[in-house]
Amino acid sequence: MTEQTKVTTLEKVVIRFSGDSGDGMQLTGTIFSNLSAIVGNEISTFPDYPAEVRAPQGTLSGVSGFQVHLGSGKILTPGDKTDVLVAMNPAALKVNVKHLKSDSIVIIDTDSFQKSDLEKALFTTDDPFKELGLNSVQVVAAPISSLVKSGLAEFGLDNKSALRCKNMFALGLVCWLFERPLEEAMHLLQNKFSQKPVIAQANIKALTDGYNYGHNIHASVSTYRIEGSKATPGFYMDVNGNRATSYGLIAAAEKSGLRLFLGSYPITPATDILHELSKRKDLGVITVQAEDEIAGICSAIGASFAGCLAATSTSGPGLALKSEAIGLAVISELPLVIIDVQRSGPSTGMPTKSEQTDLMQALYGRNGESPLVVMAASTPTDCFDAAYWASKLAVEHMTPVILLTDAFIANGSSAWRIPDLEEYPEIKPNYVSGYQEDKPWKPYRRNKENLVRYWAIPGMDGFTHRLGGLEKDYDTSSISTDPINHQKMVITREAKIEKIADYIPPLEVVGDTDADLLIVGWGGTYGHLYETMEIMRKSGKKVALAHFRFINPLPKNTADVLSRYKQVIVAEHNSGQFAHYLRSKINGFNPYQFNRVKGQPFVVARLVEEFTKIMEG
Amino acid sequence: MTEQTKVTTLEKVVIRFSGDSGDGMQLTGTIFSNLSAIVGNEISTFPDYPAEVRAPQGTLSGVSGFQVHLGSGKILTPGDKTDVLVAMNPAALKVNVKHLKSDSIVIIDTDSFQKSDLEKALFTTDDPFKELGLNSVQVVAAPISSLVKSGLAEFGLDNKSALRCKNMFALGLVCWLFERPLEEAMHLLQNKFSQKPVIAQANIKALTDGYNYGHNIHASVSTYRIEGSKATPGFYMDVNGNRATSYGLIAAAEKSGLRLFLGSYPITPATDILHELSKRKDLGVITVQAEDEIAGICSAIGASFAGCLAATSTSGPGLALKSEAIGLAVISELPLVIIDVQRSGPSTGMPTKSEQTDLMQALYGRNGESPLVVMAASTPTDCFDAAYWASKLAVEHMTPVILLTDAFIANGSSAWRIPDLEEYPEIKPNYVSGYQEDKPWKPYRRNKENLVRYWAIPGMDGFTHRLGGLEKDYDTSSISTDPINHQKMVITREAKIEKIADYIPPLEVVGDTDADLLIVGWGGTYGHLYETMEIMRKSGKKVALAHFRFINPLPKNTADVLSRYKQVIVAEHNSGQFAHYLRSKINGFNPYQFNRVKGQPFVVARLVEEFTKIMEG
Amino acid sequence: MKTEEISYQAKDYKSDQYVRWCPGCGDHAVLNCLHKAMAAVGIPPHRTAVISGIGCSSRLPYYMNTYGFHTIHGRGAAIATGLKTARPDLSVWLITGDGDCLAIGGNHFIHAIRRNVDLNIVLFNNKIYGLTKGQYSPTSDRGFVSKSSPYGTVEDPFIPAELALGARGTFFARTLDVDMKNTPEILEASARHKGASVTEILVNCVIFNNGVHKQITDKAFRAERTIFLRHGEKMVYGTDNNKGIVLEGLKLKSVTIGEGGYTLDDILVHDAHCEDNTLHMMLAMMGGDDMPMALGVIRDVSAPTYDDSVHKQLADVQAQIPTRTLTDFLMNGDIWEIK
Amino acid sequence: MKTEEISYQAKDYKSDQYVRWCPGCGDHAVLNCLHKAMAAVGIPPHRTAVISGIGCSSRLPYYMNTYGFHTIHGRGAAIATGLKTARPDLSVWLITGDGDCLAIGGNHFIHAIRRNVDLNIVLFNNKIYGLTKGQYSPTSDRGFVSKSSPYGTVEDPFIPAELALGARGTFFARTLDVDMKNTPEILEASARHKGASVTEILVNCVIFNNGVHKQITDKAFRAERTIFLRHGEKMVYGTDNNKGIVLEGLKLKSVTIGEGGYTLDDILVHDAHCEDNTLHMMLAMMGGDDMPMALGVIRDVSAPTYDDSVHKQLADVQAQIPTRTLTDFLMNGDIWEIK
Ligand SMILES: Cc1ncc(C[n+]2csc(CCOP(=O)(O)OP(=O)(O)O)c2C)c(N)n1
Ligand SMILES: Cc1ncc(C[n+]2csc(CCOP(=O)(O)OP(=O)(O)O)c2C)c(N)n1
Ligand code: SF4
Ligand code: SF4
Ligand SMILES: [Mg+2]
Ligand SMILES: [Mg+2]
Repeated sequence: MTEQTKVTTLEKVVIRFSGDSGDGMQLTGTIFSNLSAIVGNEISTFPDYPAEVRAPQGTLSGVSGFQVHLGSGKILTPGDKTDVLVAMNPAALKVNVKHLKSDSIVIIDTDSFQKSDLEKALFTTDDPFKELGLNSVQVVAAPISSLVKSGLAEFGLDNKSALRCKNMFALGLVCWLFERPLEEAMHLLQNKFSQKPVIAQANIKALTDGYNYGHNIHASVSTYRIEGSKATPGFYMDVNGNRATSYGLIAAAEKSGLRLFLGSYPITPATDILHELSKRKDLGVITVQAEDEIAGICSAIGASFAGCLAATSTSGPGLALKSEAIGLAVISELPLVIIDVQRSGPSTGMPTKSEQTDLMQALYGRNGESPLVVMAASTPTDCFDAAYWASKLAVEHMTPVILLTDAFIANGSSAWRIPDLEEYPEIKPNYVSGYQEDKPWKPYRRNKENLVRYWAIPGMDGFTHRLGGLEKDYDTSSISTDPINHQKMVITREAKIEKIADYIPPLEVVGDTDADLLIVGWGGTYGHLYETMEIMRKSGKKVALAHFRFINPLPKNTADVLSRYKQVIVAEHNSGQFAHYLRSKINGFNPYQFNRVKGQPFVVARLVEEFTKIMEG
Repeated sequence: MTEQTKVTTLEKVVIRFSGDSGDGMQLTGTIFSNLSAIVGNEISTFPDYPAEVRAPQGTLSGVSGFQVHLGSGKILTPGDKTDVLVAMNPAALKVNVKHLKSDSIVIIDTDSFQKSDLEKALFTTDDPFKELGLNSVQVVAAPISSLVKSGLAEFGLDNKSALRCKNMFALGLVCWLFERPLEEAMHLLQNKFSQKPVIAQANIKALTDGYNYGHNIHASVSTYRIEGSKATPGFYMDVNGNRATSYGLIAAAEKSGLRLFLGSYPITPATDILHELSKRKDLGVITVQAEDEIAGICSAIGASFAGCLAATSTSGPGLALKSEAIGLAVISELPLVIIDVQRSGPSTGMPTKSEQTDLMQALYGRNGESPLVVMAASTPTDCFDAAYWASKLAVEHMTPVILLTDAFIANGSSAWRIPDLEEYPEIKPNYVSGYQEDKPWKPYRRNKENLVRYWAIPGMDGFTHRLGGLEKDYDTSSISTDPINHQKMVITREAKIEKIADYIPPLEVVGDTDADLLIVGWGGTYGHLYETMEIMRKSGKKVALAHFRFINPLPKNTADVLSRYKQVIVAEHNSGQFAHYLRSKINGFNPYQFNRVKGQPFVVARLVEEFTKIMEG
Repeated sequence: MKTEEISYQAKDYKSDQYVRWCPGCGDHAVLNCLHKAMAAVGIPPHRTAVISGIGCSSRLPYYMNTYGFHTIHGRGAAIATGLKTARPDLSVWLITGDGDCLAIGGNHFIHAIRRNVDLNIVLFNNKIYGLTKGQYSPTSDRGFVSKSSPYGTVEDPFIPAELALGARGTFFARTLDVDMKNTPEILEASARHKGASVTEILVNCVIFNNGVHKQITDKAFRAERTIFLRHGEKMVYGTDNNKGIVLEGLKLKSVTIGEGGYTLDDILVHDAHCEDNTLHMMLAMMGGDDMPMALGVIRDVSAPTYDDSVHKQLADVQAQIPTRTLTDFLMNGDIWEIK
Repeated sequence: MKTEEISYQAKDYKSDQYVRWCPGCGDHAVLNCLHKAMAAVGIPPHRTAVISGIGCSSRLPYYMNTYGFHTIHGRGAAIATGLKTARPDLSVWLITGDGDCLAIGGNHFIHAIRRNVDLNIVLFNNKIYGLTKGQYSPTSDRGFVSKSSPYGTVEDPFIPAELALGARGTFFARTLDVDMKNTPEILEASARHKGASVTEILVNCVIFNNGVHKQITDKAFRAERTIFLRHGEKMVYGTDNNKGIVLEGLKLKSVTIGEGGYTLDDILVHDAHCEDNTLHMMLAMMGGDDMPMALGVIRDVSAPTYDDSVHKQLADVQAQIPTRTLTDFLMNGDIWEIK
């Protein structure tokens, strides 16, 4: 009876924890992914919670989920479909049908699958599995609520508090299923509830009970073993994109010797950057929660003028509001990092869902000819490097930089190797102290090489000057309405940004060098596109991937690279904005477009199918 | 002595009135152009005033000019260079050197060309003409100030008031030069100063004195005769683009049976639309001068929801501020006309100068996929038709429409034949009363043909409903976060706009049907491009012009038309935004680009030269 | 507008949409009170428009069976201004939260008040950004710890009444989510006021700021810590109704009637209609340890409304100038004929 | 900041740019007063930053030999907030017009005041949009005819003092462009005030609103129609200095000393430092036919500034937590090692 039926060794597996908003699924998932990372798996996670703060209990709209993809190889996405689903109630089961593999394991709390529960989830029969057509899934049905209640009797908790530990019982079951040692989980729980030792103990008890329950029952399911991967040695942590972005900014501030200043206004899904940086007063970070997005960016522009590494974080509607002020940063040539965590639009749209629909806005959403740098981060952990690079370009080239991330990578997480900052490139602000041109200094006189003006900061004696939104004379830096000067300044501002192409890495292509198909992507779709490529290659196709971090300016070898392949597919979470941009930049470039605007990550299997169809004509 | 030396008959002539900001040059120019239009000439005018309200007197930055182009044939631009310059002071002379034809007539007030005047204009010698290298111009030097003072002695005006009539003396001189009858001018002055009869009389006296002075002196210049044109019979008035835009909106309101509502915030060069419509309370127009641009558009959105023909007017920086709210109008599918009178950017830029640099912003300056209609007006009088069309599309297709004009056509004027509104197409709001689809009405249920939703207006019983910025279900119109629904709504909103191509006229090409070169333009450059084409054709080249009014959606035959020509030049006042857009829309389209970003109108002679060079390889 | 024959009930203003606020959220109660108030005012649902910005509270229009518009964050006041100015015949409500109204929407709020647009503004003040899951708002107290102020805020809050009166407000009322008895009556008064009326409702955000108003709202303290003001009535309060407000110099003071020589005669009588707002401001600012917080209609004075004035001006001009069509107008201008 | 050895003169704050305001514009005088005030305060030009929005008045930074930033319309307060919060060591001035500050910039203005950011805000109130050539502004009187209100406006103006105090202002002063004697001293006081100080200057726009303030500024009436308030001094005014302000109930009244039984003893003494703003508000609102308009420093109370508090909090946290580098911080988190 205590023997397990079988053990299967897997390369990767997808687990989804799903329940009511109040069921603590986010915590459960986070602990499980941490446990897995600690034993050396690669992980990628994605939380999927309802738009409402608390949707009505037990209903479909109240379901909150957390998906973990783990494996011994490269794990780049949270996975299309789940091998294991924990469904704490019928609503969770129903909502996740579309995420289930046909033979997956479904763990349910039978105590929460009673008539009233089924009704709340709009089931009309009393067999939810049959009703949903789930014939081949393997169900592990445990009376979790009652087991937890009885198991915790000794703690003297009230009913509600006891039931709050249900999620840990479920976690215990899953830990058994994947042979995860409980010690680390206990440790994490002890830390989490360090202020409340009884609660900590109760949670640990439920966890252990769950584990033992799995161990003891005649479960006809196999357990799984996923070997640790051969990850680079080092210290690791679990990080989501918003936190990685915050850390990237802090790192850049440290390396440049500047104080980090964030001016921001809360907006989903960007707010966590403000939250994270507000906490980092120990590291000297100043955050201003402004009265609106305009004040958010404007306070940052003021801080940039003051000599800080200035940033502002927002999402699409907020970026729209910042448009006018971005133009001011462009013409006054001040460094500024603008982070847009893209979400589903237009207008308020679907605020908790992810999309890549702000690219055009980032490139062109301003009056006049006002060029700036546009970048995009590709994975949760890549947000660190992208934010670092964005800061570096802003400060060294005296320009605003828009960094695009999205809800998917901002909330998704992976294990992240804590970087050695020594290995990161230097960041050297273009201070006026380095001015060495022939003519005496004026605020808009430039470095001949890269056309960057010099940064004089209030307090520096001998460099008082006036900036402003009016056009300035190329030479004297005074206000000018001279037509020829204006043309020259327009061209110079553009050329300054174009020159940045000399300072960024070339576009890299991964996959088959003699590929028949080049997949082109940018931003948060990297993991899905990479996996797609790998699967297609395994099936014998010759495929490569070119994924863009730098969008304006484009890497210098872009046209070269893109023209090397017979077939090119540009795949995006929008109606074709990057494809459109590339077509306008590269004469004769005419790729296939793969566009989805659903507010959801790509599904790798669909991509493989569609791309294969295209390849096969 | 009273004989004139010679009379030359001309087809067209360019006259520029130029003086200090306080010299009344705008009034002088306007009266002269009206006089010319009344005798049947075609006219095109352009005011060119300083950015400062009152720049220091006599200085270069204080020069205010008004250029009039008149002729018996088609006059489409205010002209490149002047045949006649009135320079009321040395600064005016200096500033306008670049606008002078080598043999032009220059009328100066010698009393204002004294040493101190020359110094203020930064002349270093006492011969300004020599200093400027003006060797072949014909100078008519009159002591205008003293003649005016003595001529007005009888009126008992103070010195300052008397000297205010200088401009009328100059006008009199020009009227003599062009054989303009004075009666109409007198009439206009009497109207203008109807509250101040003494001033009216003094002005008329100065005017007559100037005329007689010209008549009496031994001026070695010829006078000119410009025959009236064969304009379509009808009633005419002088109108600038901003006024024509205002009238176009009023006309559309009348034809649609809607009340016109303008929500706006003052900004150069768009403010005159607010001014004009504020005056039209007799016609029932409501204007709200809002607290900012956001409130301007939002009040208009409120008025649109209320059932008005709602509009908002602004310039580039204001359009940037409106970005977020435009997205709301897109997703709630409410009719709205957004007028952007483009000016020179980025940021505050050169606020009184003209450019076409907001095209990309108009097309893409919003978060999410948020398509709308983008149009552009081509001449001052065309603003009427363009505003009418914009209103028609907005109301009939339930969509925001951005109408781009620019400082050049907004302030420039032409003679305009008062239209017969009977001849304009009907405007039929898509009221819910016309709902005839199968399913019961819901706010987002659509007309199957053109995908337009139906307009239910507060107060209508039986149609209460809720709109909003959140994504809605295609069918039920309730809030939805369903991925497939979102994709469907994104596609539907796009398709609705694309369908408008069925309702607009095809792209017209003028010029040679077998042209070797197609010039492509949009918006306010029409006159210059047309003249360029005509001059090139006269020189034996085969040239045609395709000028766009509808930019999104493009006319259905666009790709067809553009692919018919060997050489295509897209000419714009920006760094190539329309060319970029066309390239992204039309596979393989790869035109020449002619781009100038100087804040100034094109110079036809330059265009001819450059385009010819391109044609000749 | 002509009076309606039909009379309406609360349920007529209720939509069929599921109400998605958290169980226990104070907004539920306000929604019910609003349905009642609208029924009491009696303007039919189809002549009523409910506008909102973005926030938990701003979801309210979906729950109304009126015309409704859930717009964008902070801009409700501007949209409502356009709507009401275009259509003074409609009854226009503006639903807004402390973030929506006083952070991003601050400018439109004060301008709507200054212009005295005839809007019924209902300000749901839970001193937190609910929808974005718990950041401090412009009404959060100094030192308030939230997700975006982990070490406490370092700024003082706006007092909505103070700001509204500073913007020349003609109507200000305050009430509590839990006071379902008085809230409908107050909302009704706000609707009957011609001009911009601001009703601040202290609401509880059970998730992110639970109990923020409990010093006031708890049954145990409410009688002692609040005073309900009614025009024309003495300012008395307290469990035993034996406390009252007196004016001494330029200060208000709470006294016990019958103690320290104070009699009922010394107690101030509330005059909500007094043009001068000095006393209203003082009353609205009461609170803290020594003074009760004022509830009810604190100020309600009449002044020309913007929407009315706009239409009066239209009528005046039209009475002067007979032109009604564009063609007529143009033909009366500076024109000439070419034959 | 350490005190400077060098002392500065007005000319040290003057730039070499040609001043482009219209001849006769009131802004010229204010510019000169500002140069003087800065010299009196003595913070060197390179430690001074002058921020502005857009408008005629907002051109001012170009005329200063300090660090300067002519930004975008209405956003000066937000930009200055960022600047000062980042760098409390700088002396930061905000130059703004009635349109810039109270129309488009209204929200940033009230929030800067609420937060009490240590900015010296100089509000040039000419009751018109000058730069855009003559539209009414939020301070234009009801009925004002302008290019955008050809039949007169139908809205009441903001009173800047009322709005600033409604937003919890700690400093408010008022002066006249023509009062070149007192203006430097008032601007100096505004600079010495720690926190957001608002100085409203009534300026003349000679082109589009000529004489708008002449009922106050004309030498002939000034003594009778204005009262200059100085902390600690009696509120007396008048050509013969024989008029004064008394408080009767909740109303201020102008009396003639020696008439109607009023003696100098009855006249109020100005207390600009009184925490409670009731009397300040009443004083700031004086004007019209019966009462003189108050000039000078009306309110000047101390309260924690935002910029200071932000940096104090940084220091406090750093005193608690020793981590100073990102790596240290990360290594102290939830990490694990892979070998
Ligand atoms: C332009 C924009 N900025 C920010 C947001 C994010 N946002 C939504 S609601 C909200 C604050 C809501 O607070 P409040 O108005 O007090 O409403 P509550 O949820 O507390 O009822 C914010 C910041 C947004 N939707 N749009
Ligand atoms: C975003 C934006 N909107 C509008 C304008 C146009 N504009 C410039 S200054 C101004 C008003 C200026 O008024 P005020 O602040 O009172 O300054 P004044 O010129 O009277 O000194 C306006 C509306 C602008 N420059 N930018
Ligand atoms: S989060 Fe707070 S304000 Fe929002 S619905 Fe829940 S309880 Fe109400
Ligand atoms: S327009 Fe008015 S405010 Fe502007 S500079 Fe001239 S006088 Fe001064
Ligand atoms: Mg709130
Ligand atoms: Mg002004």
